[in-house]
Amino acid sequence: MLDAAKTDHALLEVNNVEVIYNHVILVLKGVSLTVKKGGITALLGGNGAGKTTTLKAISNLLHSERGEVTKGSILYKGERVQGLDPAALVKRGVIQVMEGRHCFAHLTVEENLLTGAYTRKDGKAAVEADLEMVYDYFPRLKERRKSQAGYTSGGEQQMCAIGRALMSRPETILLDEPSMGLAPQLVEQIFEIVKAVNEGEGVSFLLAEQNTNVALRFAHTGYILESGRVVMEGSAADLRENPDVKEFYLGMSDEGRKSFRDVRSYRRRKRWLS
Amino acid sequence: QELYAPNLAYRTGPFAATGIPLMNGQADYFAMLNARDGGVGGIKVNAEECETGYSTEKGVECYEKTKGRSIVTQPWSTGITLQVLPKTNVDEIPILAPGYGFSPMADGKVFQWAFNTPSGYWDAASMILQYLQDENGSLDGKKIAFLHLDHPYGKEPLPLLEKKAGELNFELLPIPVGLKEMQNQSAQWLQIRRERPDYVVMWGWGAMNAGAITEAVKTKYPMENFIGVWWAGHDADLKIVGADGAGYKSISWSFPNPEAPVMADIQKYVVDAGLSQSNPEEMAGVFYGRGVVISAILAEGIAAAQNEFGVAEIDASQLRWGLENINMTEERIEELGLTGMVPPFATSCANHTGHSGGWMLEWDGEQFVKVSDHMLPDTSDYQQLIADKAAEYAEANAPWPTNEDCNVGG
Amino acid sequence: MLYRTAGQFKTSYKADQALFPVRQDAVLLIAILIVAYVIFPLIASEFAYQTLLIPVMIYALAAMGLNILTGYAGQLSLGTGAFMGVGAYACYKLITIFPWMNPIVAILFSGVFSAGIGVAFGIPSLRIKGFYLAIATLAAQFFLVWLFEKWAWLYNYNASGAIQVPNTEMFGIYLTGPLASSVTQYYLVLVIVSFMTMLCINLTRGNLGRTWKATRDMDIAAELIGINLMRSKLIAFAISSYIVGVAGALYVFMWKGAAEPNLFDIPLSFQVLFIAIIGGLGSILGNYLGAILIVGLPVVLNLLPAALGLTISSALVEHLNIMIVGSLIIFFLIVEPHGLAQLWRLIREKLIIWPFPH
Amino acid sequence: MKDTEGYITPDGRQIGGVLMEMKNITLRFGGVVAINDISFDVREGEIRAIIGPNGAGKSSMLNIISGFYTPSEGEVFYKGEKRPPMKPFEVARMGVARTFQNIALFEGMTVLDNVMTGRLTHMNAGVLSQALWWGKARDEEMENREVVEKVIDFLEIQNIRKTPVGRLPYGLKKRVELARALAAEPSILLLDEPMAGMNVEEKEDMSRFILDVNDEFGTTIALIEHDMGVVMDISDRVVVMDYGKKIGDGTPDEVRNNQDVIDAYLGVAH
Amino acid sequence: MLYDYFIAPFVDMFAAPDFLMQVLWEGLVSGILYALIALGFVLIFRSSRIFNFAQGIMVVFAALTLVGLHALGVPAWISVGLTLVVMFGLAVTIERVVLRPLVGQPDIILFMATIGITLFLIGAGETIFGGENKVMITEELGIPTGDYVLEPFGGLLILQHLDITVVIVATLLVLALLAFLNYTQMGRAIRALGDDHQAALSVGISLQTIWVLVWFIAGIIALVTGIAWGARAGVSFALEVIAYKALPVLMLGGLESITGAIVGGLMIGMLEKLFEIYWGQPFLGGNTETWFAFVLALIVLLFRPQGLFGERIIERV
Ligand SMILES: Nc1ncnc2c1ncn2[C@@H]1O[C@H](COP(=O)(O)OP(=O)(O)OP(=O)(O)O)[C@@H](O)[C@H]1O
Ligand SMILES: Nc1ncnc2c1ncn2[C@@H]1O[C@H](COP(=O)(O)OP(=O)(O)OP(=O)(O)O)[C@@H](O)[C@H]1O
Ligand SMILES: [Mg+2]
Ligand SMILES: [Mg+2]
Repeated sequence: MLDAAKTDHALLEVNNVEVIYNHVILVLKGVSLTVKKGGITALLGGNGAGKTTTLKAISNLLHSERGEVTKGSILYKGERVQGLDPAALVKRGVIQVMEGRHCFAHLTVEENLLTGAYTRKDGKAAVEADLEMVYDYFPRLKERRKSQAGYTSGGEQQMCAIGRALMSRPETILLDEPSMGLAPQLVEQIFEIVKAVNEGEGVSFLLAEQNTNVALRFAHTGYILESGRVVMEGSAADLRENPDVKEFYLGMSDEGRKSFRDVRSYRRRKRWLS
Repeated sequence: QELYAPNLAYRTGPFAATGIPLMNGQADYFAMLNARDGGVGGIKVNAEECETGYSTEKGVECYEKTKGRSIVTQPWSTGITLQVLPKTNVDEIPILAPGYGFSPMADGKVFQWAFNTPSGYWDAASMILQYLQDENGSLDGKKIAFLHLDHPYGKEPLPLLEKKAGELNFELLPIPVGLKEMQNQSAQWLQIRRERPDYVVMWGWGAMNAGAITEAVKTKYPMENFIGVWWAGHDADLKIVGADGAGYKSISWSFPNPEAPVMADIQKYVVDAGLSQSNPEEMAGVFYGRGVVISAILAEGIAAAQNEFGVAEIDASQLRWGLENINMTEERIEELGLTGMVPPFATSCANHTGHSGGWMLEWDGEQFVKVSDHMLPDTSDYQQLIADKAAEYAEANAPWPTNEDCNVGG
Repeated sequence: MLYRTAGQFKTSYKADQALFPVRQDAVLLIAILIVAYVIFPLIASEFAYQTLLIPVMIYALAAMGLNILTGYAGQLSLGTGAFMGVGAYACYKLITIFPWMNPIVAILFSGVFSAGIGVAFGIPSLRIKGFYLAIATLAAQFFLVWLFEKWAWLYNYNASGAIQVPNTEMFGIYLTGPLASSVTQYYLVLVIVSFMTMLCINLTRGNLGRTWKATRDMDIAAELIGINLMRSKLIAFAISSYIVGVAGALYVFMWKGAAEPNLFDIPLSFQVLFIAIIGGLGSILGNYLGAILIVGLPVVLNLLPAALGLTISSALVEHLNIMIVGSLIIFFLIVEPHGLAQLWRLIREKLIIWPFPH
Repeated sequence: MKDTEGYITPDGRQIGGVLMEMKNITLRFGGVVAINDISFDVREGEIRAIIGPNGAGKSSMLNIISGFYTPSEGEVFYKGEKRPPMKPFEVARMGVARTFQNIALFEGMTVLDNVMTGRLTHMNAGVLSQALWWGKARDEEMENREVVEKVIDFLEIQNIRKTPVGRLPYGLKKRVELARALAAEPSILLLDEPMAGMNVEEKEDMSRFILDVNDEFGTTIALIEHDMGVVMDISDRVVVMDYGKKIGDGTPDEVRNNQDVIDAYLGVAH
Repeated sequence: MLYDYFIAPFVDMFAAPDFLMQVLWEGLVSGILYALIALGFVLIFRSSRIFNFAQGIMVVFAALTLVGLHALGVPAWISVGLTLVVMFGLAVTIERVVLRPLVGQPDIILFMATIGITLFLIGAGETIFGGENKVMITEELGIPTGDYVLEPFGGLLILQHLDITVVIVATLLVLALLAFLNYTQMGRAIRALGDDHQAALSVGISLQTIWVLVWFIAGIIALVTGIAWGARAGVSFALEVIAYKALPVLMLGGLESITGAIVGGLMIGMLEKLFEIYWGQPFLGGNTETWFAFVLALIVLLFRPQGLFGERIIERV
């Protein structure tokens, strides 16, 4: 477990971004954050806080959902990347794993993985090698390589989506809720993979997670988002120790973890001072 | 001050190919009159076009839009004609549908406001049968395929053909071509090949004609046994097959005569003035010439009315009188400079068609030439049919006003 | 401010489910009804009746029928034209076979025939979905138009092969046929269309409406929560075809006066589909907005050159028209893929929060 | 084979007899055996969890219960009777309601309408009455609206009542889905990963709802969930599946300590 | 009675085998021509789930451009080249103006947009080229125009050189497309795009490039189709209606399948001809070709809802 980012060099900067859906629904109300090179940055927050929207704003995928960035700027390596074609962003090394899997249902698992290598120009052999690497990470995928992705289980699809992103040899991965729907063992395993890729290959991560517990264990820095605003930021270690975070995101009060059966008669009351 | 004689033209849509030369001929004739004589009887004719694209819906819209001021409506499609026919009774505007429309319109007593001068489809069918009879002596035992557009227009001559088939003892084989199959008639021509008819008579329009002619060439059907109605005699359709089409015939009540004085005037007052949308090749064709003739008939009706009523600015009902009293004698045709372009005919209150008769034209590989003298239809064959169908129509649309003042035959 | 909803509290579910829970909407509707029932008949010209008012109503009704099927129940249909044809031919046969029959009754009854045929062609929808289903409706489209052409009994063996609306009267006033006046026909259409609109609004906001929308949005889930898909789809086909059939009968009897088979061919289906989509799928209001746009646009475009004093040949005007209509369709789809109705909803939302932007 | 004796949970609730029994269920897709000869039962009033690694066949099992898949072999007993082959909607009408792993809400409708669809099985006014908004249809609409409003209150989604569900964030959608299922007043409620994509606070809320439903309405619940904290805390009995086979069945404590389960799924003991 | 309907037609077939062969050959050729139009549809559908109604008008547009350029005095083959440039321009424009702003919209909206494109192209085409029927420059392009007259079973069988050429060209085109889709990276990307465009975007597949490419290929196919049809019946806007024929072909074969387009085209071409000749004309008043294909497709779909070769519709919860 790392406690500090490897470098202080800012790779991705999001400055005061505002996003509006459908011309009327204001979702992000000025979000700023920084992803450091070689670091794992966690983006935490409850349902509807705007995590997914933030990631999509960065990767320019808002367009087809009738959302648009109306204010602020997004810089990657010091360059403005707003308005770029998502494909252009992938060429620059930023790839997103979307929430809710989004596998190509009619392609086989293997074909899905291969599409990840679409922008790569380094030859078949390298791609084959990476394919093996992904299969090493996710042996279950190897078993199901010939099945159409649409017929695999939820968890298998999640693995497939992450594997597909890895296939593009990115510099930065935007991971949206990687742990959703995965068995606990696998959650652990996926974060181990994130860590391995981060340390071994120097890939930076921005990950949106609900599973705060794991996320803060693996991340270097974290941001907490509440209804479209960043309400807290800091190193993962600091956040972990913060009493509010402990209470609301880790589900721990002073006496340790509460049983889900006991919370029935007890409701946490939010009291962010933002 | 002008006479508003709008034309519900179709220069667009699937039938544009045939519409354009006709419309050009029509427009150019009036442009010529306006330039040369200052119109008809000293008053300019405004022959504005309203585009229908051959669609009935648009046609009706055009009718509604123009009917306020117009002295005539030229619907230019059987569909539109049928649609506006009852309305003209109420609005009292004459329909001029030269060579098309509903054949019983000949009965001026019932169809007071409709004119299919100078010839109707039953005239065409009658002349074609006569021609074939003359060629063979008798049609007894012959087989005639009737290739037609599967549309009210295509079915128009069927009642007469069926009647004649019984009388002359030939076998009639109707072969419909769907509107969507116009360009793809191999099934129909396979049927023709199987049935081996002695003649193929065609009631085609638009892209159907070109399709049929190419298909006939492909299946090696003898062209000289292939005869079309006047709407299936467009030069451009035959040019696709060129010399292979030689022998193909088309009955027609009009003929292009580049030497006719009227053509020289058009050249001088319209083409040279840059007012024409046409081109020399098109102007030499059958359809352009027919357009000219149609406008000339309308102008004749206007002139007749002006003479009768002694006013230049006639109204719609006066024009109706004019159209009922056209007398296109040989002399008048010469006078108008239409030499050889239209046969003589006369209309009357009871006879809204005129039954001008026409010529059999034949494609010689490069152009249409006349291969017959002036033929006349045997109207006695279908006088009764006309009366019956007209009465039937009036009954179905009761109350339908009729013009009891007309004397049949008068 | 104009559209302030604040302060309009509902104290019962009944009030909350009233037709127009927001007061301004009700006021607007009443204004529109007054215009339609009183003002238009006072000022409209014959041309306005024939090219705008009557067709807008009839097309809106046809689009509403289609919208029930496609917009609410999610079953794409490209056969509207043919179903309108069934309504028109049924009405023609009813009136010619039973000349004593009241034309209004005949018109309303003719929808039953198209409903029956609609259900028959709807049966494949139980297995076939999406664009593939379009084939079933296209089969209906082409087969029925062919039948109108071939089955001479349908047009009473007319030489012309077309049907001609006879003159019929009620209380001494001509309702159909060339002798009927436009005002009469306008009122008839208006009353029938308003009534049907009310039925449609009720159906779509009630239980059946929810069933349809569920079927449309996710049919598997719908079935898993207890919706009988077969019933839901077939009812949608029946009701939709009924409305479309009535629209078809009105189309011929109250407007066209005569019809040949290819009048009901695929361009008519597309026209109605355009109206439904540009207006907004899954919206009742949209049908009217779409009809006004799609019917009105060419009329306006046609009048435009003359109004501007330009002399453009009519063919060119027509070409430009087609191009402009095509471009505008694309334009509207881009501006608001959910149609004019959605655009109106957005404007309304903006008005509600006005003067604040969000 | 109806057994009526139940048992009493540690927190003192009386669990009734067998409500639903799966007997030797096998499910194949072409060559893939998704479920291999599994039997288990669900008792009246209990909260039954199904857990297992990804691809174990949990969702497929739920799909069999709700009639979406027909088992290749084996039978389903409901209320002691063998269930004949049925269409999913017929199963739903027998009182089985469910939520979905990949949210399956009706995106084009508002929250209220979505929840109202849950009441469909309870409404039967005729088309005419609906078209005229008169008589039975209108009364029915009001009555059911009241039931739905209760559910909405219960799940605390009043403020989004009129929002189209397409605009809601993931977590809230899950809650709306639960509302839709509850509105049907089912006798058995199937939940497929109801807490995926939620943070602790929201999971707590969700747990509360599930427990309350179970308590207040006595609804039997079968749920699939990957969060072991939740599963172990709220469920009465747990079935563990692994690649189509059943490897454990018992109370949370028994399962937690079952070596097979630890190896296949839990990794470390919780 | 029953004999007439069910036995006599077959007796007819065997009585005149040469005629039967001619019927089948004509069916085969029109089938191939339908399939050519369907191919354009399939390609676009595969890459974007857009049901491209404009394919029919693109055929007309391409043919008119070719003939129009030649009429201006441009040599035949250079006209072909220039026409391809025009089709490329069209593809770029459509992508820019129509598709890009409509990314991610429901299928039916995109379908409507292609009808919008159709209208626009009809208007533009008629303004530029006029509505007259034009003669395809068949000879100038060096396409053979004669025929072979064979005499099988002592009968007569006429095979047009033109038709034979069309069959060969279409076959080559199909093989090339199949190879492109199944064996290239781009082909996989096209299929991925059809499944989930958001995900495709997220892995760096450029919608813009692929769409332009695909629409351009559809344009090339349109040109080939236009030449083939134009050589048979002249070039005019009436050609547009044959696009409707491609719809049942697509449905029957499966919307995503190249093979399906071909098999569907041939099946429909031959069966509709057989039906029309042996049943339609004798018993049903003829002209059954207007609906036969649709009804056939419908029947097949009842058994295979995704068409013969279409992708299985994945239904999961
Ligand atoms: N297409 C859309 N149209 C309108 N509103 C939207 C749209 N997508 C998202 N929103 C709104 O934006 C807000 C933020 O959503 P977002 O998906 O970014 O949240 P999130 O933090 O990722 O939540 P979750 O943890 O549930 O995934 C939500 O309130 C949602 O209702
Ligand atoms: N319709 C189907 N066709 C083919 N294979 C299927 C189908 N449905 C499920 N499967 C396969 O059956 C297996 C079990 O799937 P299921 O969805 O039940 O898993 P699960 O236990 O719910 O997993 P997860 O926790 O990841 O959701 C998987 O391997 C899946 O690929
Ligand atoms: Mg999210
Ligand atoms: Mg699952």
